[in-house]
Amino acid sequence: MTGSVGALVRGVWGSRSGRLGAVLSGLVVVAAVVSLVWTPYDPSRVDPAASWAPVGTAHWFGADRLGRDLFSQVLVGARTTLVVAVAATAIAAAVGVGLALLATLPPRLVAEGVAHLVDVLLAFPVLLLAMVLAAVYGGSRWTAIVAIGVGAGIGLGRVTRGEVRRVLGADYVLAARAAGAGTGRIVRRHVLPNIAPTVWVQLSLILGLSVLTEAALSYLGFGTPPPTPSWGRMLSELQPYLTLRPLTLLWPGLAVVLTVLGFNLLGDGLREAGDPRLRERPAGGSDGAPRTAAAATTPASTTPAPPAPAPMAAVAPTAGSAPRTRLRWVRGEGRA
Amino acid sequence: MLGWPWLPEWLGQPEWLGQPEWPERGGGPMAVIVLRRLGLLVVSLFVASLLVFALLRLLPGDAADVLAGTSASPDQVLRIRHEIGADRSLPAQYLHWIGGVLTGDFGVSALSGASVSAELSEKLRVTAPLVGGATLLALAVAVPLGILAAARHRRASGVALSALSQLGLAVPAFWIGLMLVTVFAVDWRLLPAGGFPADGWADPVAAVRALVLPAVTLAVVEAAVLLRFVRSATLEVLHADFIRTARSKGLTRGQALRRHGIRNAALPVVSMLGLEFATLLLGAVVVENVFALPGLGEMLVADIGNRDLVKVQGTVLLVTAAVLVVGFGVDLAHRLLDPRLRGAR
Amino acid sequence: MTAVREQADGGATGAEPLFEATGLVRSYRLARTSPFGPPGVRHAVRDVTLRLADGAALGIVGESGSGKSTLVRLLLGLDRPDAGTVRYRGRPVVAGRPRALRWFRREVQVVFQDPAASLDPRMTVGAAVAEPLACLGVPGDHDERVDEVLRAVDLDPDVRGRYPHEFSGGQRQRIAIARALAPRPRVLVGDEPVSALDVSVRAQILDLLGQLAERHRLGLVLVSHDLGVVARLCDQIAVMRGGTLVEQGATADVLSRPAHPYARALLAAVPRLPPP
Amino acid sequence: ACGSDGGGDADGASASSGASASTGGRANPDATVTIGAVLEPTSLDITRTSGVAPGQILLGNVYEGLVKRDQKGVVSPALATSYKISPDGRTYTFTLADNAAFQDGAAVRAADVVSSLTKVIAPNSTNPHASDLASISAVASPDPHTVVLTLKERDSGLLFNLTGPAGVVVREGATGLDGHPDGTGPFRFDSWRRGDSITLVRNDAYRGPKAKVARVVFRYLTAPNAQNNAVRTGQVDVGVISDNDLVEAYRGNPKFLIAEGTTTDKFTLAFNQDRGPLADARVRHAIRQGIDKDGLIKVLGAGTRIGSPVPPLDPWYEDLTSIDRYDPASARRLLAQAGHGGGLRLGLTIPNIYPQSIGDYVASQLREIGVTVDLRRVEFPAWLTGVYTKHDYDLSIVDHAEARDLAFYVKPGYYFGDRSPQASDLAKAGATAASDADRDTALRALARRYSEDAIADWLLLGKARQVARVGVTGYPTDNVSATYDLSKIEVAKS
Amino acid sequence: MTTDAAVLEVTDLRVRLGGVDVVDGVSFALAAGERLGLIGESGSGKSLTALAVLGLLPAGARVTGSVRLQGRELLGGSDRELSRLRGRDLAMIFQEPSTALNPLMRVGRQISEPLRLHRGYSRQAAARAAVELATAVGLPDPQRLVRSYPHELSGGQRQRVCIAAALACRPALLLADEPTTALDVTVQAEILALLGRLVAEAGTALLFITHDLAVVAAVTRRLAVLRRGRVVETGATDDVLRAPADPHTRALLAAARLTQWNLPAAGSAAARTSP
Ligand SMILES: Nc1ncnc2c1ncn2[C@@H]1O[C@H](COP(=O)(O)OP(=O)(O)OP(=O)(O)O)[C@@H](O)[C@H]1O
Ligand SMILES: Nc1ncnc2c1ncn2[C@@H]1O[C@H](COP(=O)(O)OP(=O)(O)OP(=O)(O)O)[C@@H](O)[C@H]1O
Ligand SMILES: [Mg+2]
Ligand SMILES: [Mg+2]
Repeated sequence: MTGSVGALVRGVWGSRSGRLGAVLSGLVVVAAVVSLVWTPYDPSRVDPAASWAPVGTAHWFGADRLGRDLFSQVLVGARTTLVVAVAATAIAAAVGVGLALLATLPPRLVAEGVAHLVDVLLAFPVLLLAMVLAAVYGGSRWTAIVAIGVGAGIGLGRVTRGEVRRVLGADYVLAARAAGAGTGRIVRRHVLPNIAPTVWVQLSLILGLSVLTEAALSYLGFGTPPPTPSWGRMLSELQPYLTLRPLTLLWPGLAVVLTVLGFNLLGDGLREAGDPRLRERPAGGSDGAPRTAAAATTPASTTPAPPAPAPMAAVAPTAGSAPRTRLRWVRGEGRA
Repeated sequence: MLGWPWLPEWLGQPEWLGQPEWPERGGGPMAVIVLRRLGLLVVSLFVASLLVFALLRLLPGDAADVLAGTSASPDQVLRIRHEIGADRSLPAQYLHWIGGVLTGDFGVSALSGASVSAELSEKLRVTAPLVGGATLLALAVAVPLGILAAARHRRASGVALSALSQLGLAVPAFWIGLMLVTVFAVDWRLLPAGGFPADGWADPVAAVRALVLPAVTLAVVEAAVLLRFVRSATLEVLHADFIRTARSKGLTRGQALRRHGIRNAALPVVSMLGLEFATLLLGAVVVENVFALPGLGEMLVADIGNRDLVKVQGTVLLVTAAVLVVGFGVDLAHRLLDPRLRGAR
Repeated sequence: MTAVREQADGGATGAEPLFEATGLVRSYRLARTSPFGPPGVRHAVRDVTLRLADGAALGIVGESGSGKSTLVRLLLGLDRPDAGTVRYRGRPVVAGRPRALRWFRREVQVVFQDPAASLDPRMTVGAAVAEPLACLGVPGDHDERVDEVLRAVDLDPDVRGRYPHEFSGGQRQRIAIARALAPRPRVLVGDEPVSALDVSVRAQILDLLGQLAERHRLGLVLVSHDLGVVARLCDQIAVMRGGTLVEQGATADVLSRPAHPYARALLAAVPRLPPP
Repeated sequence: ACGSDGGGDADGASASSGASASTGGRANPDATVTIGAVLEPTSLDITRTSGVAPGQILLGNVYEGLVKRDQKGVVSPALATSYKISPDGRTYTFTLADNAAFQDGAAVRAADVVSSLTKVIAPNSTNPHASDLASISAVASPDPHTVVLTLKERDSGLLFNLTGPAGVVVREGATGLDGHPDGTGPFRFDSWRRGDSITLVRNDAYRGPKAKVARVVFRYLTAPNAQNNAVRTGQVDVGVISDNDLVEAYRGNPKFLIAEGTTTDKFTLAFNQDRGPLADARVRHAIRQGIDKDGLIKVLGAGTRIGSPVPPLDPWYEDLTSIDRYDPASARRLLAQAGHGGGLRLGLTIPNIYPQSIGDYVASQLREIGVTVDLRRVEFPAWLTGVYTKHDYDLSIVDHAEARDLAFYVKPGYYFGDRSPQASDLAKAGATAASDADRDTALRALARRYSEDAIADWLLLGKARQVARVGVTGYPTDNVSATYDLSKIEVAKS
Repeated sequence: MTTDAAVLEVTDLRVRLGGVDVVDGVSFALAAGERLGLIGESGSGKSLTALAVLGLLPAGARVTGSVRLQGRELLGGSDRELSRLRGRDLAMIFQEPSTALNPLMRVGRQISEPLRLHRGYSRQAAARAAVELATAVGLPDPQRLVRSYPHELSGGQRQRVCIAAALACRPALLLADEPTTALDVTVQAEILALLGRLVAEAGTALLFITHDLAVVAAVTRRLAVLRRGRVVETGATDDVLRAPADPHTRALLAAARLTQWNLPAAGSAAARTSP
């Protein structure tokens, strides 16, 4: 895995969307870090004299009705957003991968039960969980994090389940079993590394989703509570003044949009850099591009073959060349 | 949004749709498939009902507190609690509720004593057209544009469409709603800013006008998701071997796409739609709150606030059931569209 | 089993058999054909009995879907037969906990068809080759052994840190073979080990397998749909069709005087080069 | 016909008040008026539902009691044409109007009144307002036109309380009051689209002056934004807009009128005196002195400073704002004296139905005097259970919206916690006072007691602000959240 | 070779993909009814040559040179012009029959699609023609089979469907790109026989691509050996296979012979097991 992380980073940076995504996400991180050491004002300090202060040198982004500095709020909001997004994503990763493993590994009865449970949970409104958690534990950042994390984790579990299943069905897992590997080793050494690219892509998208969901929860009053500044809450507090003071809403709105865009683009970059399909069929060598075996894909039976992958031979690259470009732009998003 | 717009494109393919890896076991004649899926649906609904019930019992405070307010005495609260049945044991409450649900009776609201079924059906008259309309709108926009974006993926127009859909995914739905209200309702006075006619669908024009902006709001985000999906499904198909075969027979690029591509590309999109349905319903909650629409979502938020648990249970079960049933329908549609899953023999 | 030729040659039946499979049956459940009828069944392997003497080479040929891979999985204890037993040196081989089969795995190793698929793309060559050593708790210096087997398959030990995708198909199959050799097995099972390879590479790999078998006195079980491949390496041959062995015997006998009509058809269908 | 009867007098600050204007005789009797409201009732069964929301729509419009009150709190006869109070103040004799009828046509009989009131005071009553009438021991009707209430003891607040939801007269044996409120007032209940609106129509058989519009729709718009948009786009004729900035945007707009009035919405910062640092009066005083109420009113843009739970309209009002005046230095000193010089950490629980800015403001102010506040926004039911019932809190902010609720605070087990016996005595004296003057004296002293004991801090008294389309007149402007008198609303012919 | 009667004349064909000339100056010609084998190792440019002739190179490919079909230049023609020729005057069979067919369309329609497109057949006429064509390629129970979906057929049957569709309009030129690589030997033998028969009947010129020398020997009289995008050797099949001139061809041939079991030559194994 370690060897491919560098390649992944290079790959992300190499793709246009990946680079833009990395820059935008980087900006958020910088804002969050800066807010730890410096903000122009205490973001939650009320100053009646500065109520609705205009954009200017005193308040770069202006001030809200209570006279709180919007720039400071946006800056600290980046931190809140990152904490919520990262923590929720971490929970999602644990829940998702855990569920995916449970739903695929034996015993089969448990696996099928979990698989179905995931399907039911997928139909279950996350919002309800958020509201219940907020009601039970008092709307705190953590209730939003847990709700988003669990909700997204279920979705991730669904997606990852397929991936895990693909890996478990791969020949190299069979080979590992023939080599004497137990379930634990197969999960650690084969499954996790091989689902990682997909999971990373998903997680980067979940990052963006968490930001949006936090905003929506805050809008409904179940999100990050005061006094912690959060973009979602800023939006919901400021939205009555949309027509009166549109500029004040611009900042948190822009922050949300750019952040989500950044995370999503990062996901696209990750996908381009580590497309699961590309990854599985890497460049063939000069002395024998792998052919999809005659026998393997054409059973004489009437097996309804699931859409078989494109035959390799037709697009096998020359020795040592980069991965085939054809599949690249088939899967890649936003490529020219 | 509060759903899964990040579902990867390949999730639409049947092998990812919760079927056993060996196709034979998931196949069989339609009747078998339908029966098996129906059985699964019933189990799922039962599990969902248990989940809803259990989750809601975690809530602090109950409807008796709300009914009693601040001026009632403690023993009055106890009396009220008894009157609405909130002091019965949990299994008894569950059985009472689920027993009613099985006969189509979702119980009565603890607060108002009104029939939950009646209210649900009334709210559905707002939410169902909203979600349905948004879906149609999103499809109407996303399908042609997605195909266009795929067909022109190397040209500026295709890239622009992709970028636009990226942007659509990044903007909070309620924000879009607020913008639309400001422009179309407040500034231009073209459409109502919110609410629904007091007499419901008695005046269809008024009702439709009330739903236009909310549906558009919901559709914008959905269209962004779908566009990406349609685009990659189409791209995928465009490079499928059978398209090359079709072109080797003399079909032009457009003909090949129309005759062979679209149906194949539709498969993952249909599955996607099913999975997106949950997202749409959740989006509806937010949008209904933005537009003060008396729909299911708006009611859900209010009911949780009031601890009207019987109503919340009913609503959530209905929503979950809707998602599951749509998933069921999509699965069947998928099997109808795809002869490989029909198990003809 | 009616067409199975009585074993005249002592090669496979002599002394104590190393590998012995008796009455193997494996079927897969299929979808129901009617809502209330019983589910259908596909008999992938039905009543297969096989023996392999120490140091012998057995080839199994058959068309696609004839049950070759299923048979291999059963022989390797990677799948449980519905009926029948597999014994190795007299001890039963039963699929189950990996720990319980360690003794067996140290002696029997496998090479699969597609080296691109049977090597984990995210595992370095070194780790892949060392995997059986680690899993089976083989004593000794694993690093050294990895170098040794890589050299044995004509690869530079320096390749250890690289990933499978950096290699050609033939090289990858060498890596897979090196992995199989690492724990010093006595039997090597190959499930179509060369079908995924180009003609020129195919010959190299076959040569390599032949050499290794000879040098290490390896028993070979070679599954293929290509008669030529089997004919080159195996002294025993078994022809499989529809889950059963329709013909079995010494390679030379079967190839020169096929008894079963299917074996005859198979032989006739093979395209031939004009003689030089 | 001028709709004004004094009650609609506008607050002087407003440019003009809808209530005092008139359509000059060009009223449209077939008009529909849509009123934007905020808090939708959970049920229309007024005998079973707590809070002010059902009363806002139904009291005086659909239901009537024996007596009614105007916006200033002045009590006058309603279903009773007259009433007599015995000299000992323990017997109230009401004479019923003889032409009163329920909206389904049945005449109002004394038995209806008796059954209504008896249900409220019954020992197993589930009427959440039962305590309003707790002093009544018996209800009787010696003849079909007379109802006699016998009291356990003198109750100076009884008449006022009879004007509230506890005193409404419903038909004997009536059921399904949630779906079919059937009263005697000038409007009939028409329909309720839950989550959206409630529609009333004119009761043409009303015995008194008929309502001047055919239909009234209460449209519930919780988000300030939605309410504002509805007013701006004419979806509602009269809307409640409390946000200052939004109201100001209408100023100078010839199409709209801003009506400002008083309320009994007392935003109260409660101290849990049963536990922790707030048991110490010095800490409570410090907190009161640490919050600049004028600043809060300034940033909110509206509100009145009060020094006790008594709004200026109540007869026993006294300006107590000088007690614990804003003085952060003194506040810090007091905290230091109480041993919290190194800082103090307190939880503040607020139901999430109130504007966030209030909590933010208080937290920000308290931080300046060294009190760190952990804000907890909860749903109202969770507040009821956690704070109100279980007393699990340090600080809490709630809007005590009920009118004349001074005596509530001495109820045993009230969530404020421990208080002086003096206060109970004063409350009792006020309730059983023989004359209004005695009552006022006692209650005035009680309010001062509360404030001096710092049992709570009164952040502000809310202001009622409505924006109405020009052409709609006669809507009430004061106390609009507890009752909303529709009888004088009229709409000019367009 | 370049006679006026040539059906196909490829001159100095170059295909540039990703900065590499993957086809690097290939020239050959095919007379009517002639069969030419194109062999070479994997990646030598066989498929791209065929696709270049067909005008269906992957996007991004730059192609130069000349491809003349019955004297008509194909390179540089518009998609619309080429569409009129594809399926009518030249057709192609691909390697992987399992993915070459549209999984959602009944095979009958896929067989008769060229007829409807180029010959304007009505729906009914096309349906009848599909059954005839299915019969011609030896599909069992053609009436029922044309109503099946591709997944219901075996690999060999699918390839027969592809052949039927390709030959529907009796094209002057058929390009077959490893049409049997994905099939079992027994099935391969049948398909090769079928292909040979049909091409002969229709008088179609055949460009047969394979990497299997034995197969090419069975099908063609003349062959061209491709390596790294260049033709390294051409000639009569028998001559080339018997006495290859090019060292690369020789190596290829040697490798192929290794797995030829010209009896009784299974000697190596026997030798090994002897003690
Ligand atoms: N779409 C593509 N993009 C980039 N390079 C390609 C593409 N298709 C083929 N190539 C390259 O062109 C060269 C020739 O490929 P081609 O498919 O013609 O080989 P081939 O001889 O048919 O091989 P095989 O026997 O494996 O089918 C190869 O090196 C391959 O990598
Ligand atoms: N997991 C499974 N579930 C159901 N049927 C299966 C399964 N695995 C194999 N089969 C079926 O069993 C039969 C034998 O399969 P097997 O893979 O053993 O054949 P094979 O001889 O190895 O073929 P090939 O040459 O294609 O590899 C086939 O008909 C196949 O479709
Ligand atoms: Mg196999
Ligand atoms: Mg090729």
